[in-house]
Amino acid sequence: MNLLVVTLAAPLITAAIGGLGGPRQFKETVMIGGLAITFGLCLATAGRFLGGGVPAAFGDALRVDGLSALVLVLCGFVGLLSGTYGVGYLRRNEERRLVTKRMRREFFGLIPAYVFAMLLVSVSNNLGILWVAVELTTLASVSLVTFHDRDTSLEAAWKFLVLGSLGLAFALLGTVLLFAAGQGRLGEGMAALNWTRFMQVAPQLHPLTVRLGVVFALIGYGTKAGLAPMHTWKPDAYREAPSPAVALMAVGMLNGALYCILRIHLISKAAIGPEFSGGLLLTLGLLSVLVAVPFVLIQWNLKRLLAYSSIEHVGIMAIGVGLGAEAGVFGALLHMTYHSFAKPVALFSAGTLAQLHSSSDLGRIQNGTFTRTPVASALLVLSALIITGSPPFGMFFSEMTILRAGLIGSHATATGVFLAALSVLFCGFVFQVGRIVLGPPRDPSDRRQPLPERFDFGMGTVIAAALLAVVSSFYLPGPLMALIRAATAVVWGDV
Amino acid sequence: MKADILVLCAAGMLVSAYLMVGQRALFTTIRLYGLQSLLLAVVAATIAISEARPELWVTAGVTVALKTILIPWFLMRVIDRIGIHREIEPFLSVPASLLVCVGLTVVGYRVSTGFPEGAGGVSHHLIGVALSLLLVGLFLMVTRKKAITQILALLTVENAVFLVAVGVTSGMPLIVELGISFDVILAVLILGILVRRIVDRFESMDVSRLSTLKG
Amino acid sequence: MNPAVGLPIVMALRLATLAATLLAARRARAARLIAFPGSAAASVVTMLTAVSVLRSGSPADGVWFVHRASQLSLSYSVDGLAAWFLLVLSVVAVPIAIFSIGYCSSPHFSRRSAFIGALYNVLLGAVELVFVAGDAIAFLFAWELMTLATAALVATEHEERESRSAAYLYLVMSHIGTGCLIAGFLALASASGSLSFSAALSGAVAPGPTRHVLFALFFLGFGVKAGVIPLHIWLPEAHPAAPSSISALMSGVLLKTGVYGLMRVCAFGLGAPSLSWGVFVVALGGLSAVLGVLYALMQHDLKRLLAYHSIENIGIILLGLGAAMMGLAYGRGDVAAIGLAASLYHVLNHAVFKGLLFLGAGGVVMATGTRQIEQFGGLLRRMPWTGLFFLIGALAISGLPPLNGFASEWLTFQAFLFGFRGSTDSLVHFLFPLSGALLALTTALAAACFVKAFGISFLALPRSRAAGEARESPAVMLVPQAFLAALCIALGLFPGVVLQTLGGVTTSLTGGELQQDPLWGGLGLGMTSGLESFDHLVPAMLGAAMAAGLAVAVALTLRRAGAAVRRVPTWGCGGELTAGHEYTATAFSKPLMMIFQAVYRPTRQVEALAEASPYFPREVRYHAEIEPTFQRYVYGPLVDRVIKVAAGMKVLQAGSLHAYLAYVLVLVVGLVLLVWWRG
Amino acid sequence: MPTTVIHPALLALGVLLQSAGMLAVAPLLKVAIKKMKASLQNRQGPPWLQGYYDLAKLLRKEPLRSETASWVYVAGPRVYFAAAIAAATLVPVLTAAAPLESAGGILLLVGTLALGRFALATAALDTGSPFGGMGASRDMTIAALAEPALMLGLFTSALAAGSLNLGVLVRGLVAQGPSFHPSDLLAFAGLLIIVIAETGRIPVDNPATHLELTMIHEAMVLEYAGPDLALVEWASAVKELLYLTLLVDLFMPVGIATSLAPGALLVALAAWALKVFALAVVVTLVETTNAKLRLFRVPELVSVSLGLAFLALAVRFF
Repeated sequence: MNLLVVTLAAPLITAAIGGLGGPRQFKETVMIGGLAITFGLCLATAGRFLGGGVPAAFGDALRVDGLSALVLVLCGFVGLLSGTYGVGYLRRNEERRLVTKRMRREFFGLIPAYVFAMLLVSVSNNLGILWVAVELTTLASVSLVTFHDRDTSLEAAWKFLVLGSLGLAFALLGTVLLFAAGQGRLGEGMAALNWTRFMQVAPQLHPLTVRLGVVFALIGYGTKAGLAPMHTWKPDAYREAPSPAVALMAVGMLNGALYCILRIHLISKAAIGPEFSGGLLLTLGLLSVLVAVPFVLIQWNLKRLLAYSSIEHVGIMAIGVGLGAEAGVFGALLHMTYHSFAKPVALFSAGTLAQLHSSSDLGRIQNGTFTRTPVASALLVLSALIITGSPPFGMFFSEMTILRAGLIGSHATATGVFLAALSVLFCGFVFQVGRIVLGPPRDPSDRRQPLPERFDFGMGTVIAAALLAVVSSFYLPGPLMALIRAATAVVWGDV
Repeated sequence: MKADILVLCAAGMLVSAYLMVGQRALFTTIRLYGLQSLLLAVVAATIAISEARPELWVTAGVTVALKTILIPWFLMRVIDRIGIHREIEPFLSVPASLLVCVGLTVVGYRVSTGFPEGAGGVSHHLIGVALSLLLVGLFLMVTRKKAITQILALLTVENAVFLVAVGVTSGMPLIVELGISFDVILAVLILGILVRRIVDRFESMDVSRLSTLKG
Repeated sequence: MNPAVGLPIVMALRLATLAATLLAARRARAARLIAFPGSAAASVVTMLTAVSVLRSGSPADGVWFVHRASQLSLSYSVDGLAAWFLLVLSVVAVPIAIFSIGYCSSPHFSRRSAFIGALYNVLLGAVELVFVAGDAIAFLFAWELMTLATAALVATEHEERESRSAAYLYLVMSHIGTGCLIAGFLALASASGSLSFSAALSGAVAPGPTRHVLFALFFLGFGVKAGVIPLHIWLPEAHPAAPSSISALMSGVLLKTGVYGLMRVCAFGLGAPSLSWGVFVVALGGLSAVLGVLYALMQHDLKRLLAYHSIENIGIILLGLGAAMMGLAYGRGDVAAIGLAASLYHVLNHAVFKGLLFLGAGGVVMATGTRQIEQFGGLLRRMPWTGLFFLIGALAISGLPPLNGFASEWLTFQAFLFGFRGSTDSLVHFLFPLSGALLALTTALAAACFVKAFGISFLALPRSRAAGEARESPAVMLVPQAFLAALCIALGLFPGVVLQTLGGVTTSLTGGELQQDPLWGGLGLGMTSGLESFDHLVPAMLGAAMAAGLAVAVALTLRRAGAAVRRVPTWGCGGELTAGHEYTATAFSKPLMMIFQAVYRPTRQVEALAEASPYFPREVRYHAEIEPTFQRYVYGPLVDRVIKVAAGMKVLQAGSLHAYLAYVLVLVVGLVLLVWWRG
Repeated sequence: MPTTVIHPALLALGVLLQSAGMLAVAPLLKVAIKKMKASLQNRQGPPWLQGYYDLAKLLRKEPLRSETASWVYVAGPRVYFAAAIAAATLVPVLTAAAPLESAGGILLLVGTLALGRFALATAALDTGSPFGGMGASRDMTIAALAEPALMLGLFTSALAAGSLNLGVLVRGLVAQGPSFHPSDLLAFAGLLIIVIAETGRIPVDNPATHLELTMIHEAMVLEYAGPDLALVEWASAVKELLYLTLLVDLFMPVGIATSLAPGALLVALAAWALKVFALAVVVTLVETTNAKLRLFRVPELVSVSLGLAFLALAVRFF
């Protein structure tokens, strides 16, 4: 059987078994086992790609090149991480008897399904299948957003689905317009929509149709990535969904949407040169970083704070690509890798803290968590430092590379605004995290005491992930570096 | 001859969108959507005949089955279950909305002039209509407060996209076409379920009431 | 010990100590005994490295660590200037480390010893990296790490509100500064093509407005860290909040990283400094000096008083540096050499005597449990050694001969004198004497402030029970203070030795030859600006004359041996003299507050509590407040506006789905029109 | 060109001679001023040797020490005395060279006097009595205001001669010969005000009173008795003589000896005595014609002096 097909089949089977039923113990082992196998298969696929082969399936509809190999590995990694943490997360809720049968079925079914959709996005060469895969992720995450079935989660789900579907309609229109720009030169049948075919035919595409198609495609996939001004659904969805699902959305969906944006950007670059789509990406990226600033300064919820952080990070990646220098592209992809390592740690520690203090609202988590729940608070501070790009950790280097690319590419003002926003975001972040972590311990008479901290399975995963994030800042394994360089070659050089 | 039918159907779709903007009763809005989907099917059929593309017949069939019959039936059942038949006062008065729609149509059309003449000199008209339909659909989404109307506006936008897909490129690859239709239907089903849960929880379909998550 | 060998050893030692401290985190005593001696050992190695580079005069560079992922390499290059600052760091870091062993054993900090010990090592490592950084990325890496470590240390007692807000204010201001630095360095790197300092800071930057923008960016970035007015407001909050041994390190060394940056980049990195830069630095230096000491006079919290004095001394350092920059602008390398020598000398002196004063203050705060001078009194009897060392520190900071403060201020005056003589420009003829007068005023006010600080805290009757029962600090805290006090005296008496070591540094940076006429083998130094005569400073001569005078005085007042001096109660105008009759710190600085009202704009409340008739009040309460001008008129409105804008922007996410859809509609229409317009 | 290094032994002898001389003459100056004030008030004033009698009496008295005081109280007067003597050896008196001229020049002179003042003020605080605190606070305030004007005044002449070394300065003025520059008058007036402030004369401080409202220097030494008081009195006398000599050197260098020949020394002594006496007359006239200023009027006086000094600088160099 084709390796690629097996990689995609694994999460699907896990979802099917998980979703059906059976005792909790069995479901947990199936989920973690399935996702572990999936991650292993992703590594194997990437290994084969690095070994020179080009894994493909269904007549090149699914094809793995440098960029997709990198996104595949990162999504597989996040899938495994979210799965294992999810088990711990659910166990903790089970103890407090908050989990209904529906929740359990949805949880064990939808998370592997979501992983499947993400992997499908990262390997699809055919723009049609790409669109269908992104649609699947949206539908899979709707019920994850309504997991806790509160009033606000319904509202968040509605906004998520309406904005998501609208975005996808634009993405579809973009794909169709790109197809129309080929005016029949793309050939017949399924293969006509293959990205590789578009790249061969790119110079003959009709420029105006391509320009319009790129606009709609970037708005569409930008909505899924959370680029401003289409980002409004993200803070609401992140607050309502359970932390493991949020990690999947924050990293998997972000990487997947960025993958689509890069594919479209490459077609546009080949057809009408990088200025148009590069400029659009740069503008939307800057807008995203700037939009995140006021909401980080004044924020009432920990998970929404992390939502604005991922809006900021997708903005940074878009700026990196939009700056139109090789260092910028390399910085963006490196930033994506570090973000995939660091963001889950932040979300998991925030989730654990919220669970222990039974609320993720900054007002309700009385300050002084450091004294009552030291490990979770320490992890939150550590992850806050990582994702704000403080020096000893990797993101500092990737942001430096992007900034340097900005100045070489004579985008001085854009880089200046970007730098100012980064500084203010750091200050806002540190203030919000400092506000709840530091301070005198809550007086024992207050009845809302946080749960005692136990070193359970969930906490173990978070600590392991944190260790991994810290180590990755200094030492990235050889093959991963090769993947990043291959992806840069795809995005920057001609394929 | 073929060009006239295509332009006529496309214009018909745009007119149905305009009527939607002016309409207050939900049932009539759903019926207008059904009409719009029917015209889309006719466009698909005419191109199938003129371009001798047998797979377009499948597209036309699917459009009729799903979008003209299944979705309106499903939405009407949802409204019956809920029992709310009238649309409440939209943000913008009807004359003002229509003026904005005209403006959006002008924008859509201006952009389409640059497009290449497709088979039989039709495509730049079709793109112009499709873009206008898309912008009107989006405008409808912005101004209307009822959840069902927002779904219909979203479906109008989908119809505009399918109009481009069928009219300009004489058909996308069939499998992709089917996959996309299937996803759209799935989205509508989930939206419908969500509407019923929202109505159970909030006793009203007024989406503008859903604004507690701020900042 | 050349840097190629020395620096890796230092970093290895620091990492090993850090690891060991974290391992022993549970047992506070063990953690203390690992962390601080370990860091002291590492500082000794740094000192040896620095001395070897200073003596050999040959810079050494190499690569630390290549960040494989992003191919950004962190390299180091140790030249004269870096070696001098490394020397300053290690000379102060060793005594502070030993002092901390005692200081952290106090019940207040003992459970946090591991935290303070570990971060102390990280901080020192980061500062060492800053001084030896060879390229922009290594510099920014170490700079940011230093900021984070300092902020964490300031927030050690995070139960108190003010240490949290102090740490946060420090973090925000330093970070905005770092933002400017990143912009500046990257702009430099793109102008000169490479990130390494040797290329970027070789002055190859294109002339014209970009240079001035770069200078402004770098000055803002480094000025925040150096605590120059008006970027100083974090300093009087952060220093008192940190544990005293850390405040000593912050005042002694961390402010110097800002000065190092100003020297390395603003003064000698952007090509020949233009005249306006020099004038700007002198002006800000003078302003910081005078305002620093004026605000210090009004402080009654011992550590805040010392913090404001740090601002004053940074001002003096900048005066010397500004004179050097103006010298360079006129092409007078020798005047620049003297100015730079004066400011580098004062960098060392300030580190030593400020470190001594803060350690003394730490001992006093630990003994009495409060920082308010009004509560102290009579501590000299309870804590004789701390009192003596604090007095020596006070004499040094007030710039009184024969101690080290006087030597560097003498050199700064010489720089102004030679600068004045050397040029015919009317601006110099106006600015240099004015700066001289400002420096004189600052020194005199510093003397007044330290008479108050020492006199009110250590002399006469204790004003509170805590001061009455204070116990002398343990030996482990007194020995470092003794070492620093001895260093103050030695640096004061042997300026010639210091100037010889500085000769190499100043020549390499300013190109001007430091004509020296060392007198009596380093006991004295001679400076000239190339004119006829040498001006000499031989504090040892004055020391001898004073000793002779003292001998005469003691001889005159010698009684028959054995006759004990009669102890009589002090004259209390007939009544029995109590602590209440004593002059308070507020009263002592009242005349100066009245005279400098324009600067302080004081507000005062006087409450007379009287029962029978208003003319016979039982009790009068007096409370005076000076106006925090910078907070109220510069930073307050700025922060409020930022919050107001942020609150205003919040309406963007006001929950209405329709608004969100409208954003998308506007974007689509906009982009479609853009496509049509560009089509 | 590096100056010839004087042999340390010769240096020590010079220091001994000059300090002994200044110590001897100082009480005479104090009495001279008292006698002149008395004659202006149609009184006879104390006998010429009264200064020495007072010192002798005080030295024989029994020393007292306050219970609250520590060793700082004892060290204060002694350091004050030593500082005064050390400063005295920095200023050229009879010859155009001072024994310790190359020790640091004008800055060291100002620094040494400041050291003396610091010691006395700290010691005053040690007694714990409000008078000590008040005296110390006022004295340090006035000193803080006076120092910039003093520095600027001295700077003017130093900038003209190109060196802060008093010996070099005086030798330059002598070599230049008697010349008059308008800036000298301005600088002299400015410095005279500062000298009056530093030595605690009438417009700024009232040396002859114990009324707490008006005394500054006296308040600091209120607690001292016996030998300690003698040291303080003697030191302030030396300081006053030192200031007047400084004024003489900077502005009226005529008659100062340029060689060690006995004849030249005698002429120098006579010239120096005459000039100092003339200045004493000026000080006395100022003292008798003015009333004591309120403490918060003193800054205005000092700013006048600062203005004069700056004007002198401007006239000469701009």
